[in-house]
Amino acid sequence: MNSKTPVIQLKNVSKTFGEVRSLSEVNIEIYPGEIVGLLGDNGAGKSTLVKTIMGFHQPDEGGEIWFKGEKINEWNVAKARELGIETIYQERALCEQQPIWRNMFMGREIKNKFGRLNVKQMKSEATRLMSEHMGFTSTAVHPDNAVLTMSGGEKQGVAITRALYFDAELVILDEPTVGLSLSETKKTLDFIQNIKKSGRSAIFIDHNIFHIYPAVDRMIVLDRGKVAGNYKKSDITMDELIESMYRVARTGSIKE
Amino acid sequence: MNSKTPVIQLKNVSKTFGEVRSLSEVNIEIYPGEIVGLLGDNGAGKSTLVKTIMGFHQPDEGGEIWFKGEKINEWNVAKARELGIETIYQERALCEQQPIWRNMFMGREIKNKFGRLNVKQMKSEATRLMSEHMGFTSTAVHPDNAVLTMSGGEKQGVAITRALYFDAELVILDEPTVGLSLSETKKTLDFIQNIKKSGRSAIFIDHNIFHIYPAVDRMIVLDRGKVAGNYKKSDITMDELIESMYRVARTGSIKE
Amino acid sequence: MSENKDSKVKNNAARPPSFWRRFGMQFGIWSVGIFMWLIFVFTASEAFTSKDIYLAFASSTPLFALMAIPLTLIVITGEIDLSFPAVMALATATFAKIYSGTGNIWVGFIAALIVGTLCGYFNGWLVTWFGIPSLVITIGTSFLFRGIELAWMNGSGVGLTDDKLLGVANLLVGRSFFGIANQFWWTILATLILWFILNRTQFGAHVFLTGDNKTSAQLMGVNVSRVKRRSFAIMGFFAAFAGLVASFEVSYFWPTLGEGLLMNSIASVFLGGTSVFGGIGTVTGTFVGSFIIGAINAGIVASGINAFFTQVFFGLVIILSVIMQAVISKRIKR
Amino acid sequence: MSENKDSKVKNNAARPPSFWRRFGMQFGIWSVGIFMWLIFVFTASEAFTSKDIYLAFASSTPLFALMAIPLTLIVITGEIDLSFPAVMALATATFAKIYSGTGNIWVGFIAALIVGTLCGYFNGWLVTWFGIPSLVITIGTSFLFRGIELAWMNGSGVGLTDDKLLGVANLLVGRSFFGIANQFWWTILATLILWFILNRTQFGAHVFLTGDNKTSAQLMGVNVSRVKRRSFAIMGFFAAFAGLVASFEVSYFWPTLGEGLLMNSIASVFLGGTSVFGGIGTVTGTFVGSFIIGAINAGIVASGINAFFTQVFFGLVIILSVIMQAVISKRIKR
Amino acid sequence: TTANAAATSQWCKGVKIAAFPGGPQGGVFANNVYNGYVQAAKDLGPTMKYYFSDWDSAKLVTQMKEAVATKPNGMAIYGFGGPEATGPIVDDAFKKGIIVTSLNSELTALQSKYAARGFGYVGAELYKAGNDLAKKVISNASLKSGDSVFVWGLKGAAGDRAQRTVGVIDGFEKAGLKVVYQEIDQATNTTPASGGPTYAGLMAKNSSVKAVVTDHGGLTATAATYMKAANQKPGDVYFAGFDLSPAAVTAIESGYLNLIIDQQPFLQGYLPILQICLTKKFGFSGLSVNTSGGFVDKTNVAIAKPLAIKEIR
Ligand SMILES: Nc1ncnc2c1ncn2[C@@H]1O[C@H](COP(=O)(O)OP(=O)(O)OP(=O)(O)O)[C@@H](O)[C@H]1O
Ligand SMILES: Nc1ncnc2c1ncn2[C@@H]1O[C@H](COP(=O)(O)OP(=O)(O)OP(=O)(O)O)[C@@H](O)[C@H]1O
Ligand SMILES: [Mg+2]
Ligand SMILES: [Mg+2]
Repeated sequence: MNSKTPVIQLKNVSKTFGEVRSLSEVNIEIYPGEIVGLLGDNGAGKSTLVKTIMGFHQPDEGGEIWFKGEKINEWNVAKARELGIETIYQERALCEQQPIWRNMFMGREIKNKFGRLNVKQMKSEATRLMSEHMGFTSTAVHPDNAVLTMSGGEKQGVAITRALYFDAELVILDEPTVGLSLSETKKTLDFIQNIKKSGRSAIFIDHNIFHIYPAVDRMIVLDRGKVAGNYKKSDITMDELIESMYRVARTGSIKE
Repeated sequence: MNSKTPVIQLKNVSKTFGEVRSLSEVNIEIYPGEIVGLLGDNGAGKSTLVKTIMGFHQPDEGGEIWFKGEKINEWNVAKARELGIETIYQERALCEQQPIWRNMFMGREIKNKFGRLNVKQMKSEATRLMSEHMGFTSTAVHPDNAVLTMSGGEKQGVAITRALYFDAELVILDEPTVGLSLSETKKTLDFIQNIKKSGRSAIFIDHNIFHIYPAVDRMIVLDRGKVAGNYKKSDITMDELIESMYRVARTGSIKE
Repeated sequence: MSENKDSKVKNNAARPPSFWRRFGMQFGIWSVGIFMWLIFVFTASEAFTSKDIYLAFASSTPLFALMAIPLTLIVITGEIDLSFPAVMALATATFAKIYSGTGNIWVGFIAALIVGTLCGYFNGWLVTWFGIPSLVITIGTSFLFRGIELAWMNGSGVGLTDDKLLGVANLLVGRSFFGIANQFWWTILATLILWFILNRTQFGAHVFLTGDNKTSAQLMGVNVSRVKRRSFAIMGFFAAFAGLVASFEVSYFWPTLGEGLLMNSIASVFLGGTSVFGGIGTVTGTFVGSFIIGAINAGIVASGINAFFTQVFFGLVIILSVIMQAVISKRIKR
Repeated sequence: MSENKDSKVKNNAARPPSFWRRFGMQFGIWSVGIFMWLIFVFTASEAFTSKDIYLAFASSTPLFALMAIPLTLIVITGEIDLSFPAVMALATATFAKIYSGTGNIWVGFIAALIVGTLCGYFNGWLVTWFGIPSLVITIGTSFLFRGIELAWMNGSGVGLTDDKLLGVANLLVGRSFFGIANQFWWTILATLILWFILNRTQFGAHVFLTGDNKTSAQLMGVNVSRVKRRSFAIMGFFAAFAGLVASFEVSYFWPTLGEGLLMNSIASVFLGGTSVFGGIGTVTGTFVGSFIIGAINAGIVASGINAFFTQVFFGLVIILSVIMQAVISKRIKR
Repeated sequence: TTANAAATSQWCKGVKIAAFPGGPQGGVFANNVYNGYVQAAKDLGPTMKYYFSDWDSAKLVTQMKEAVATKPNGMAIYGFGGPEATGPIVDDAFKKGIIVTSLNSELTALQSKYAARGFGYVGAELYKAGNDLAKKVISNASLKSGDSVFVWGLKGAAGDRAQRTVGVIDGFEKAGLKVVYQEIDQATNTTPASGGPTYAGLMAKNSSVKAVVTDHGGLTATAATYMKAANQKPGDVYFAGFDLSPAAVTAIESGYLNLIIDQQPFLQGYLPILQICLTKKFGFSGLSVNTSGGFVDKTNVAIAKPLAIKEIR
């Protein structure tokens, strides 16, 4: 495991929407086997950063994205996923009128070499995943059911399970535990530990420092589009971190 | 303050969607000045319960809703809001292409006695509320801005602020702190305390027992559509509660 | 901490959206309009520098503008109406029948407006009661209304040249100031009224909310079904009025009245910047859009393009206008 | 704990949606179809108990069914196409011109299909590149394509009775088994092919995702623009094919070809249960919907309802069918 | 309509006829043909079924097939489906014993094949009617070679319908006139008042135009509106067109419209029904009747007026 080359590296990435500059000159790298926590107030630009990494947003002129040491020019979501980046988006990214199995394999459908979809396999895989990875308490989890009829937490379950299925090099979780019950939250946090154990990387976004701190190796704090701090866990205690988060919120600066 | 008559009372309320029975024979009452926590796993029926109280869903035959001691027959959202029930929905209930001010006064627009809308007042009120109640870190909070361009947490802020504006007798908060930062979460919890102080009531739904327990007077646990437990805070410690929640999740029953 | 919050608000939060961002949509359609006008002034200067052509626009564009304007409301609620040409005809038939039966103009006039409103309300009821998309159901009601009208009139038209009708004819389609047709003023009035309804009444606010996100609106207590029914009723009312205007304009009621106006009205609404997906739109945009649509054909033929090439250019102008409108609005928004 | 989870899954989670819930949509349209057929069998028994009328349907319904079926894909992606009648004409004009120029049937045939596909692709490109709603832009391209065709043909038609054309005419519109017109078999084939594309290819899966929630689909790496462009291209291809079929059926190419088919095709798609809002739809539903639409007109006239009342009844039948379809689907879903 | 059903013995009772008025329900021209059918049905007593084809040849052909499938005794069809498409259907119909006769546009080959079995024709020759009108306009307005005329027509229309426009254009061009041609657009076609700006724009560009011919009953009747839109007074151009209608009568009276040629569509409906009845009952062969009637202008408009209002003429 060569931890010298980052799995993903952003150089000077900015992103502007109209008059709003959501990211400004962000430099970030994630190394193999590393779990990085991303913290920041509402509107700090965390989700924008995630979507830029995924190629959903194109960075402004001058920003560069490097994957495993290679500069990538035509970056898009399909390519990112193919290279092994999976994301659980904050907005879940589900197609709610579609059955669970279609959502599970959205964008990466199983097909045979002639391009014919293997619907049967997708359904059975979906059933397996849903019952193995997420234990549902309601009756609405047959793979043919539309996502529409599921509860908020169940939907989140689909989005999480989907990201697990494809053994990704880098998993990005944008507030994944939102709306999950205690036991499901625990499962998700366990899952993050498994990523690390298997030598893969993750970016973990959450508002709950109690969730983030125990799970990660390193924390990056975003404030109004800028990287305001970057701590190894060994360098900062949870209390110091909370203290410094409040400070950022108050003064906009990490330093006293 | 007559705490004998509940602000709202559900008698035998069930709700069935197709083959899914989301609520079955729920009996609940909320007294004035009381903060009630509603707990339960994903899909337990918490949001369905809230929407039934609001009159968005009609309960199945046989269920009754009583407001301040009177049985209410033609229950609908507009009526519920008029009588003084405000809800922060889990799905936020925003119209994203519309400007903030329209969202703020959605369904309860300010108008003069001839029915002419007072757009100016709505805008200035919206500005005041947004800056007083929620401190935004981005630039996208002019009342004329579309909600669309705001971050997840900012949107939630709009939904919360809206519920605060109308001095409601009963405020229902369905996972309100989801996606909020530490400091915003604290504000929301403070707000719940203020409701209690002013003698009004609240129903507070959250997955985070650490949020719920300190804030409430009483806790109701839902499990697969049924009321599985109903505790005064004085009767149960937080640890016992967590223990019993796990038990419900495992066995479907609150009792050992 | 609170003073800090305030200063933050001052620094970051009080910035209003830019002028372009706020008026982008209107700006888009106005610039398309002016741009097209300039082109025609150059390519068809004989026509476009004399006032005659503008008087002609003022008299013919209202025939569909009067319906495009209320149609904007329906489109903002996320629905569409394809039946209004038939409503136009059915309401005018009501006028013709009642007038020839009773000899009373005003009873006929009011009855026509009522029939139009009811037809619209019926559409709205079908849409909201059964939850059927309006695009589908109004194809059906269009046949129904047209069929009733044809069966009632037995397919024949009626002349409206009776001397007793002169008064109402003058009111609706007479010429006033500088020879401008009255229907132009009616269109202006309709624009103003519907602007007020849309932007300064609770009903109007709910029109936007309904089209933007029906479920959210319902969760907040908006009666979206009622909003839709009323929007359709308003449409029916104006269709009836437009039917009378169009018939008095040619002093004859053709039983096929309105058939060719559907596309023009719809195109005006969309060209005017109203979103097909609902939630966004302006009546002033539609007003400008109508006059653009109304001018294209005349502009092209006056530029010396004749015969079948007119259609090629008509298509090109629509495509380019829509593209310009889309590009300008998008540029402005970011 | 895990054994508990499993048992829970067994108790609550493995229940599939009921039969009604899964096939509700198809069931709705089939029952509407059968119900209507029964009515016609009783009210117009002479016509509807002899095989002639069914042979007539088999030859005339494909003229629009062949376009309604691919239109289903476009509607599922959340778009619409109003220009396909013009594409039909332009593609057939290409065939006529190339055939009369070179005398080579197959070159003309292939060229027509290519032109149709390109027209469709052009629509898709406009829609996705500029982000313009297809309802608006295809009104424009409809004029453009029709205008080009009319200008090219100078407004005149061409006979297709040449002996050399007999082969292709037989292939497209000849009569086979029991006198059933070949275009019926072509329609069946088109239904099968598009069913496969929609339900058994990645492109088809993406058609559903695109129409359901564009942003979600994009976030998961679906190239929604490409999906839309391809759907429009498929539409164009079939429009061209339908243009040839319709022209050979009457052995003449009229420059107005296709004008009356727009509403029929659109109504078939929606009657077939495809959602106007995208994300939901079936080609088999559209197939049945086409035959219902095709039968209504003939059925009403054959029932002895005369003249102007036919439109009233046509409207009523459409309204009632759509309502039935909506009610049945809703009932089944809950 | 005027006839009194009791006055005639309905000797054609029990005969089933499928009749094609051609255009849309309530449309100009089509409605006059329809009125002719209705009158004939009242007088003679056959059972009628009507198929309205919206001037759409594909639709006409489809409907003819469906009509044959219902096995009537007779069919009165338009010719605008074209001989290629109509031929096989007529063959099939006669095979099944259905008497077919045609109206409005001729199907010469079929007529000669089946005349003995009742296939007749009632109508005006469209090309000739157009040509005649052009000639009459030239003489009435004393136009000379090199003068400009504006023809607003439907050259792209389906079937035989276009032939009248072509006839007008040929008539003018043969006399050396310069023709400015414009195709009637969709909105104007169905709501003639929409065409004002188009007319005004065209007149502004081609100010030397001396005469206008509109090949469309609706537009012809709207002459006054167009001329006012272009700021023209009665007589500024010589305005001529087709088809008598109440509105056209008014336009002639007001002086804006100068000349109309009428092909008496009522007869084109009445006579084919009579033809079918005669053939069915008495075996008469097909008759060929030319209805291209006369010109109507200020001098004779008073006679036509009452009939026009009832849509008989
Ligand atoms: N409109 C609906 N149609 C069909 N089923 C529904 C509908 N709304 C909710 N359900 C079902 O009802 C059950 C309860 O859902 P609900 O949203 O009330 O759960 P919840 O307790 O709020 O869960 P969460 O914590 O995940 O938000 C779920 O199984 C869901 O599938
Ligand atoms: N598509 C967009 N168009 C315009 N502005 C946008 C867009 N997406 C995000 N923004 C703006 O960018 C800023 C950052 O948003 P982002 O969603 O990245 O924040 P976040 O850190 O994820 O916040 P939260 O914790 O609330 O989810 C916000 O101010 C938002 O208004
Ligand atoms: Mg975010
Ligand atoms: Mg919930």
